[in-house]
Formats: sequence, C-alpha cells, structure tokens
Amino acid sequence: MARIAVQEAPFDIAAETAALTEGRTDIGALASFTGLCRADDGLAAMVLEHYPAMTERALAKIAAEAEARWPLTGCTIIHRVGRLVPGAPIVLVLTASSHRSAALEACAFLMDWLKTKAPFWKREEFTTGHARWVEARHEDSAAAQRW
Amino acid sequence: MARIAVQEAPFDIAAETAALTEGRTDIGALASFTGLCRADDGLAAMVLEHYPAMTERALAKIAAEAEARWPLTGCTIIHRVGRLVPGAPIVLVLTASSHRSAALEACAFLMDWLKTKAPFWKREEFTTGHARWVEARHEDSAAAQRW
Amino acid sequence: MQILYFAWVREKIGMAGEEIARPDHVTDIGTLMRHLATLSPRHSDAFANPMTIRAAINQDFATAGDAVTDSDEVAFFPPVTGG
Amino acid sequence: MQILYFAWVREKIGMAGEEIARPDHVTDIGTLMRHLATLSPRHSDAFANPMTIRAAINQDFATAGDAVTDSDEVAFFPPVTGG
Repeated sequence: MARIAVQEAPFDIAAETAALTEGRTDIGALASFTGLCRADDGLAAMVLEHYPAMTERALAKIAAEAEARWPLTGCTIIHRVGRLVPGAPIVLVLTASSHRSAALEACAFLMDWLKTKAPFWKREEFTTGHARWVEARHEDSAAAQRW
Repeated sequence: MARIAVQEAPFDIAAETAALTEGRTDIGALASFTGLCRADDGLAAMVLEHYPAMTERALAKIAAEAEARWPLTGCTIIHRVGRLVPGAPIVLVLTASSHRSAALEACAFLMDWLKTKAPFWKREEFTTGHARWVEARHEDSAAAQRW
Repeated sequence: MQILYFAWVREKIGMAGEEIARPDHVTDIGTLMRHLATLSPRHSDAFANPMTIRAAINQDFATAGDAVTDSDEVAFFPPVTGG
Repeated sequence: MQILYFAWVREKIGMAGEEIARPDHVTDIGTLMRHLATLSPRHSDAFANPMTIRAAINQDFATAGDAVTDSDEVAFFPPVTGG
C-alpha cells in the first residue's frame, strides 16, 4: 500500500525514507527521485494547480501499477501544489524493494507516469511579470509509453 | 567534480542532498539510490573488505564516466566498509541534473558499474556461525554491460 | 451536469466550473465539448481546438467517445504537466 | 615486487600481502599467477582456478596479458561484490 500525499508544505525526505524502512530488514534497495523548481529564463515562481478530487486517486492508481509490475516493499509519492520558488522541491518519489533493479525501475516508471497521468498543471511566472502555462512535452509522452 | 567517500560510519542522506543542492537553482532533478543490508537466510552481519589504496580512485573513475555521459550538476558516492548488520545502509549514490532522465539514468549506471568495477568484497556471517564470501552475480555483469 | 475547468481552460472560460443542463444529443465527451463551445464567446475560444483539451469523467481520464450522463462530474483541462 | 591479496584469496594464502623477488620469466599477470602458485601449498590452492581470480596493477584492474615490473604493486582478489 503506497503512501500518497498532495500538499502545499515541503516534504522531509529523511522522515519519508525512515517511514519506509524503519524496523525492516528485508529491504535491500531504496531509490528516490526529487523534482525541483529551476530558475530557467528568469523564472520567479511556479504555480501548481491540480484537480483535488482526482489527484490522490490518480497517484494511487499509478502507484498500484508500479506495485503490480515490480516487487516493491513500499512506495511513496508526494506532490506539492501552490506557489513554489526556484530551488524548492516539487515532487518526491520513493521506492523500496529487496533488489536494486526493481527499486530503480519503479522509481523511473513512477516519474514518467506521474508526468503524463496525474492532474497537475504548472504555470510559470517570470521576473518580467509575464506568465505562461507550461506545455506538455513530447519527450514526456514518449518516456511514459516505454513502460 | 564528484564527492567520493569510503567510510565505516553511516551516511546522512539529508546532509549529502543539501550539499549537492544548497544555494543552487539550476537543479531540476535529484536521484538517489541507497543499498541496505538484508537479513536473508539468517544473516547476522556482512563484513565489507576493500582495497584501500584503490577504492576511492576506482569510485572517482566511475563517477567521472557518469559525468562524461550525462550532464550532471553533481554526483556523490559513499560506500561503507567494515561490519554491517541487517537494516544498515551500505552504499549511497546521489545524482543531480537539470533534467530527470539524466539524473535517473546516471544513478542506475553508477550502481551497475560500482557493483562490478569497485574493489569491495562482501563476507556474510550467519546466525549459525557459518560464514561465506558473496559470489559475483551474472546479472550484475549483464547490468553493467548494458551501458 | 457538473462541469469543471482547470489551468488555461479555466482562465479562458473565466470560471472554475458550472452546472449545465445536458441537451439530449449530448451523450459523450465529444458532443459535450461541441455543446459547451456554443455557450459563450469565451467558451468558444476555450474549445476552439479540441485536440489541445483533455477530459475526465468522475475523476478518471476520458476520451471523446466516452459516454456522459446527467449525474457525471466532467472536467476539461490541458494535457497535464506535473512532476 | 609488492603483492597484495584480498577476500578469499587472502584467506586461502593466509596473508594480506608479501614482497617477492620476480623471476625473469615472470613478465605479465598470467606468468605471475603461475609463479605465485608454486610458492606454497596454500598459494597453490588459492591459484588453483585462475579463472576465478581478478587482478590489479598499481590500483588499476588488469588482465592476464598485462605486463608487470619489479616496481609494481600487484593485487589478486575474487570478482568484486560491493554495492
């Protein structure tokens, strides 16, 4: 059963990691991915909108798919929403397994599917005052389809 | 320039992550892998031997290879040696990049090469008193050769 | 039926959602989008290029042929960009 | 020349390393392994199956044909199992 959270607050990787591994001696591999807000091209902030009634459900489905494909002992997805400044963490994916290939592949899979199958939208605000909605990238669809 | 450490002491993932990202706003992706000691088949402890004069040099070469293949903004490899009990972390690999595929692929690559190209040897001690040297696995060679 | 809008679809239409009466000929996502496009100039602008819009029925992603009923919550939004 | 042993190679030989005088015919890793195997029954046992042993010259991995000289540090060990 995966841990899923959608929140404005930052997340604590150390605490999330401890929650997955505490008291267990059957975990040989722990993979993580953290997505951060970059200051590209004068970006002042990124605003993350989502579809509250759908978001956690969509993330849970993606996590369940990973758990069906790889022998995971645990899995965590935390996605922030709201206004995030450059350097701020946006998303955290953690996977635990007895073996490294399962943890690493499931972590990459979760990020690829999350990018294309979870209802989040990013709006970029620039230091110039200009703002724009981020467009979906073809590479992200291609990455999601390889699984 | 990668951070490389070979040590008996545990490592602090949060501090290592902070060291890679602190004060930067050009990092969009941070991937990590932690290898832990499992309590398989009555394992009491694992003793990690290494070739001190060679180890850090071998790890630095592996890290340099990753930095040549992917556009990383930073990379950390910490490998513990000595006696480790089930549940203890053994190895940490961290990769930072502006994009997620570079961070995730480099992290998987570093683990695959580290398993086959760094001078560490694991000896398993069992609760029965029996001990044995871990044998190299064919899957690890195959995984290292895919890159 | 309950309609929700997100991201630039929401901005173009100027509201986060609305309750609409479903005409009889509106039976799937495709016909619903064409109907919504007739409601106002802002709706018309938002739905001008249906290929750029994605949909969900009751919080599950849906495609143009998927059936809709009066009791459904239907959402329209651009392709997602989270992660 | 300086020879080092690790893991079960070290255990079988009963020491972590030794200084040896290199005979003239010992010019590469392969001939060095065959020479070391003659030094004692424990050496003979450790080097019984050269296919299971890996080597490094001056802290770089080496193969059977790689040349060795008097000033080299040569290490023998099983395939690595870290990570």
